[in-house]
Amino acid sequence: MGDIFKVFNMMAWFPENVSTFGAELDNLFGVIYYLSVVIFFLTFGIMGYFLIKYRHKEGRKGYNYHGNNIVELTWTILPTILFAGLGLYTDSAWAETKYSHKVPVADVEILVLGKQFGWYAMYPGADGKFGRNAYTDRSARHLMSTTNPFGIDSTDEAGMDDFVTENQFKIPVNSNVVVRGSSIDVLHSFFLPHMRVKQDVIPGLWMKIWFNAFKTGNYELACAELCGGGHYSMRAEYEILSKSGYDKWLDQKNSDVKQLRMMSAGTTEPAPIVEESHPASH
Amino acid sequence: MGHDHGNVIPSYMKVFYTLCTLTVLTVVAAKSLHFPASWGTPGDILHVSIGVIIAVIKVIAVMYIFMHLKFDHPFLRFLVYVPAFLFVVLTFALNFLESWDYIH
Amino acid sequence: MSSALNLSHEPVTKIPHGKLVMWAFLASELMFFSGFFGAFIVLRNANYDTFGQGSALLSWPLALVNTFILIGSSLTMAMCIYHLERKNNRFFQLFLGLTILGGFGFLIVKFIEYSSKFEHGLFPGQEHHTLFFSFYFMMTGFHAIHVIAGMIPMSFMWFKSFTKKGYPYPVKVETLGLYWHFVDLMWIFIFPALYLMIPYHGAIGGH
Amino acid sequence: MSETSVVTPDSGTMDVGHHDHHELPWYRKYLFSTDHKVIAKQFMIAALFFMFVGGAFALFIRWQLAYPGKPIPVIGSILPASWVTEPMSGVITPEFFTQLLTMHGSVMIFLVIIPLAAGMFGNFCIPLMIGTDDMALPRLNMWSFWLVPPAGLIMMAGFYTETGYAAAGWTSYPPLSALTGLPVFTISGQTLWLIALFMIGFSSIMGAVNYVTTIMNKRAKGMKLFDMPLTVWALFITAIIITLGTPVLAAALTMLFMDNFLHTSFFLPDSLVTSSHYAGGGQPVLWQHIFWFYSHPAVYIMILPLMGVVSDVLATFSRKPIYGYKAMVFALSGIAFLGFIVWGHHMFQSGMNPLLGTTFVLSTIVIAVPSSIKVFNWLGTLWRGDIRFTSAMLSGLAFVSMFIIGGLSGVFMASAAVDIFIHDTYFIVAHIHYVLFGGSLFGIFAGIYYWFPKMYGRMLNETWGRRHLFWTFIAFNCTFFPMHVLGLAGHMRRIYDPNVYDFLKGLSGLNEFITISAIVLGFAQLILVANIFHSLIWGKKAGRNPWNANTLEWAAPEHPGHGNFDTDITVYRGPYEFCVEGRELDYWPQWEPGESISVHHHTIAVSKEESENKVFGAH
Ligand code: HEA
Ligand code: HEA
Ligand code: CUA
Ligand SMILES: [Cu+2]
Repeated sequence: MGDIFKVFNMMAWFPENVSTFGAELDNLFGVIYYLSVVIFFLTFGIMGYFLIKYRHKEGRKGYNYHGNNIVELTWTILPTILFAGLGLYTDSAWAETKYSHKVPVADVEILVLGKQFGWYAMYPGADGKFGRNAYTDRSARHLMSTTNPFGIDSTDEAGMDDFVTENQFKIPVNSNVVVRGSSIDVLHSFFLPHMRVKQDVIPGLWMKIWFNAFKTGNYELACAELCGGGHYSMRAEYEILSKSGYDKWLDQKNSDVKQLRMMSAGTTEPAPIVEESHPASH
Repeated sequence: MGHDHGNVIPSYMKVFYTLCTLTVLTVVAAKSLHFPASWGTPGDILHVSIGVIIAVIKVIAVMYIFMHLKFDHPFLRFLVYVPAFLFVVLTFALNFLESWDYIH
Repeated sequence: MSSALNLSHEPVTKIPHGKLVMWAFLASELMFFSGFFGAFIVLRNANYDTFGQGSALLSWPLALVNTFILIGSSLTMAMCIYHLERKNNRFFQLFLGLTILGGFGFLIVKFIEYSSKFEHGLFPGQEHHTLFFSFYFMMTGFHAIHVIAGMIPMSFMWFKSFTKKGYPYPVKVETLGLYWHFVDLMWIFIFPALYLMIPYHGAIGGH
Repeated sequence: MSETSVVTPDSGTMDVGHHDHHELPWYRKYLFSTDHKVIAKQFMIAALFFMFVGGAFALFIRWQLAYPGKPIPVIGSILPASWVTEPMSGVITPEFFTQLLTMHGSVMIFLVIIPLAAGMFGNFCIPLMIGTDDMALPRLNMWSFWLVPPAGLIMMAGFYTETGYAAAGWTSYPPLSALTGLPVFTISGQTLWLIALFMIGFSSIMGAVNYVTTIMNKRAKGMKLFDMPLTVWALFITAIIITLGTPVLAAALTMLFMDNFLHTSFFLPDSLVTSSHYAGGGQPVLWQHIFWFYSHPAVYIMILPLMGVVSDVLATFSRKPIYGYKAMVFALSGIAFLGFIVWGHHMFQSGMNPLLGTTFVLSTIVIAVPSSIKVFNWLGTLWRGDIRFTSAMLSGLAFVSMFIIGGLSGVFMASAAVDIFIHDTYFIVAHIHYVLFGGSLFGIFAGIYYWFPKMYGRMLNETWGRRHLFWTFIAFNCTFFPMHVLGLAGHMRRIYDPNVYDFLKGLSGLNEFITISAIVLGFAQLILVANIFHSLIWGKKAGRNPWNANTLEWAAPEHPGHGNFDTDITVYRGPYEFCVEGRELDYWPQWEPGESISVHHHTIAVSKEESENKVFGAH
């Protein structure tokens, strides 16, 4: 029985929130939800009352009345104010999460690419700077290929330490993570349910996405835009680490990259994919 | 028919001459007015607006005289103004499309 | 039966049914081309240089000739309606004939234009196209289809006008005339949009 | 078409019109008829057929979501090999799943709801309700129907192509819909989808320009625009939306067709890594703008006619004038106008300029206002009525209540910030079905129950009607209400197997419940079908005006023939004069002579002299 009522307790169904602005978005949902509940009971109540009270009975006659302009005006203006207020009220959250000039200074910057069907993430490596690639330089776009999705120019020194992970990434807790997202084929949507983040990624453009997690743990990244038969399996994992854990992981990666570079010295290869997982392999 | 406005041939000819003149004018304007490349987008907008304004004048002439919009039922004007407005809305919004935020 | 009833009265707006349908249809056509123009404007601004290059490859003098042909045929169309309403069948035939001729002239010039583009390997789509030529062929192509679609009933009316009764339906000609003016009207936009309004500053790039 | 069966054997005497016409050959009478009523029935039958097809697709989808990896019962083993993972396994492939949901959406929207809402009601109601003999251009009208079945077949023919049906969703976002991976000039399911939609769009436009002209030009003597029933108003405004919106879709379809078939790149940017032979330069988001510029108005194309129908039904069965007739008309126009400037609310997360997002939030939220006006006026119509719970009325009430729920969920999404989480989740799917099934389809049921007597001269069985509505209403809510919850839990739409994700693991029970309800919902519709066929043959004969309604269609013979009316029609008053003071009957048809005055929003029947004195001033 309790389960049935749980269906109507909408707010209980949200996945856990780990994002700093997530609670605000959930609250906005709650505001509209409770407003809707009120309207629902109001309208349904009135309707039910009328239906019972004015149901056909011997001798009853309808009331010939064509309506009243003042009443009409009231129920035009009141909802207008209510709705417009609602729109403006929710707009600040929208601006905060999406307007590009509101994106905070990045503690961690990652490039993310969607592909059919998986995700790449690229980190700037030890120097904290990306080398020349399709993101930093538009003209490097022609370097993009299936083996070099980010279009990394392997002759650029700054890019030597950049590294790529596939279907997973890691971020530190309590830091502003700024993701630049794009795609190499069709539209995908970068959806972090627990982070209340969703943004379509479009081939040819680099979307600015940001979030800040306040809790460590393992979470999932999904694709929310139909992108072909494998759309459902376009899953990735991300781990939110403590600051020190993250630094440790980063150091580990950097030395891995160095090693890989040494081994393949001389050949001009794009950044190696140092870590991959196939959480959705089937 | 129904609405006979006497001899309309002179006004038809007037429209015809106007159209011819304006056509020549567009070509001359487009070919001679080269705003320096350094003007960038504003120069382009200026250039295009000249063409658009001339085209709109031509279209109004055709619609109102050749197509008798001037003399006909107001509903027909509704059928012209509304699409024209929607066209403006559509292109205006579309031009926000390539959001400068995301170009890189 | 309905002749005995008052159901089939004269149109309330006094506009004949066919003509009102045509106007509504033209409103619709206007939105159809709006879709193309909207897309064109956006993609032109995003690909300013390649559009400029493409436009520079077009032959604006030929298009200018076509503009005059269309304006002329619009005029003759208006004239032929005028004369049909006054039952001057001779003049009606003359001006309608001229209008049809204009349509043919337009298509011939278009044919010359297209074949020179094909010779240079400019097609819509496939490996070597540029977006500009996709637009060029799509917009002028749809326009040309409209021209052809207008010429078919026009020719029919023209031939009919040589029968004993002449062509007895001025309203139909007027309705077709609306359509024909609309075709002219679209060209008024297409001509500057494709041929003139994309100055090519060479490699410097306008933006 | 099975039209042959519908002419009731002994309605001949009532078919006044027939005798004065040449006897037409059967194919002119039933197949290529130019009679608007026959065309309306053709639309109905074709659309209800496609509703089965679309419903079947939906049940496939539901099975897969509730029991991923389990073979489909009964028909699983006979499915074509290209649909299933292994021959005879009965488990559908992910690729086929995307084709299913695409075809489900496309069929339901373009081959069911639009043909029913605009095609069927437009054709049936307009000439009858404005008191004229037929459409302005009957032949054009005929063609507007005859483009639809071939279009449906072309869409379905996708099955025979290499890639199967179109598979990019009913919204067909490029690049997915443009990159077929096939060489140029190869037909794929997507190509056929584009062609079919172009044809349907053209058919809509042909119908719409005809409606506009008919309503402007052919109203019965004495009928002013503000004497038209709301159904006609709604259809008029819908026709204008179609006229101005659909061609924009046609332009977009043309461009996508070229991308798909000729490999141009209107919607394909540079450096698509997996398909480098495209020249690029295009913009994927451009398609979304143009598509939604049509498709948002299109959702109102799908609901406005039904709002009109329900207004008429509510007024008739409450035996009351509609509350705020003019406000209703202005609300309809307001929705239509605003509908053209809110399309961006489908694109909040699409990468469109977020500033544009803010403006679209405001316009979208404003569009809820005219909808609210309509809802309140419907409630006002019930107030102090004399309410008869016929099947038509029950469907109408279901429409109002389900539209409220669907509309309220729209308000959530209208707020861009809230939409971040629920976009592309089942919350949207719930919204779609509350407005389209709970709204449009219940409105269509209302119209069918209401006008069936005029269409076929016989009454539908009320008991079975009630049973149908009861089961539909219950099963509908059990199917679609829990989808809100799925959405909140983050369940993405268009996914083949939710169990891939850990955060969706707990939802399989809900998914199962939804599927079972959906099956019940599907079977409940068979009651309607049975009722229709039963009533066609054994139904009670309907008189001319079985509901004691006011509008002009009820002046026509009980099964009107070609030409519709057997008497002169002159309109004396508005369509909703119920329970007028000073009259014996509780209704006062528009065509019945008589004088009245209006005092303080009431109508009072008076004698001629009194009305000429106009003591209180007429309205
Ligand atoms: C008949 C069809 C129909 C109708 C009428 C509507 C009506 C509305 N729709 Fe809906 N919509 C669809 C069909 C429809 N929609 C479809 C098919 C999609 C999905 C497309 C896809 O992606 O596949 C969609 C998607 C969709 C989205 C995109 C979501 C997303 O993808 O992220 C949005 C966002 O704003 C939206 C909003 C609205 C709003 C605000 C209304 C408003 O018009 C609703 C107004 C009604 C009310 C508000 C309720 C009644 C009012 C009251 C009871 C008054 C009292 C209230 C107060 C005083 C507050 N719709
Ligand atoms: C009017 C439109 C309409 C209708 C009626 C329905 C009806 C149903 N839809 Fe619909 N649905 C859409 C429009 C509609 N849908 C759209 C636009 C989408 C989005 C597509 C996309 O993502 O691209 C969608 C998507 C969609 C999804 C999401 C798919 C996904 O994203 O993965 C699901 C999943 O459960 C679903 C289920 C159902 C079910 C169970 C029904 C049931 O109600 C069906 C039950 C009905 C039947 C089984 C047949 C009933 C009919 C008859 C029996 C005929 C009666 C005959 C006579 C009266 C003669 N639909
Ligand atoms: Cu990528 Cu869905
Ligand atoms: Cu919408």
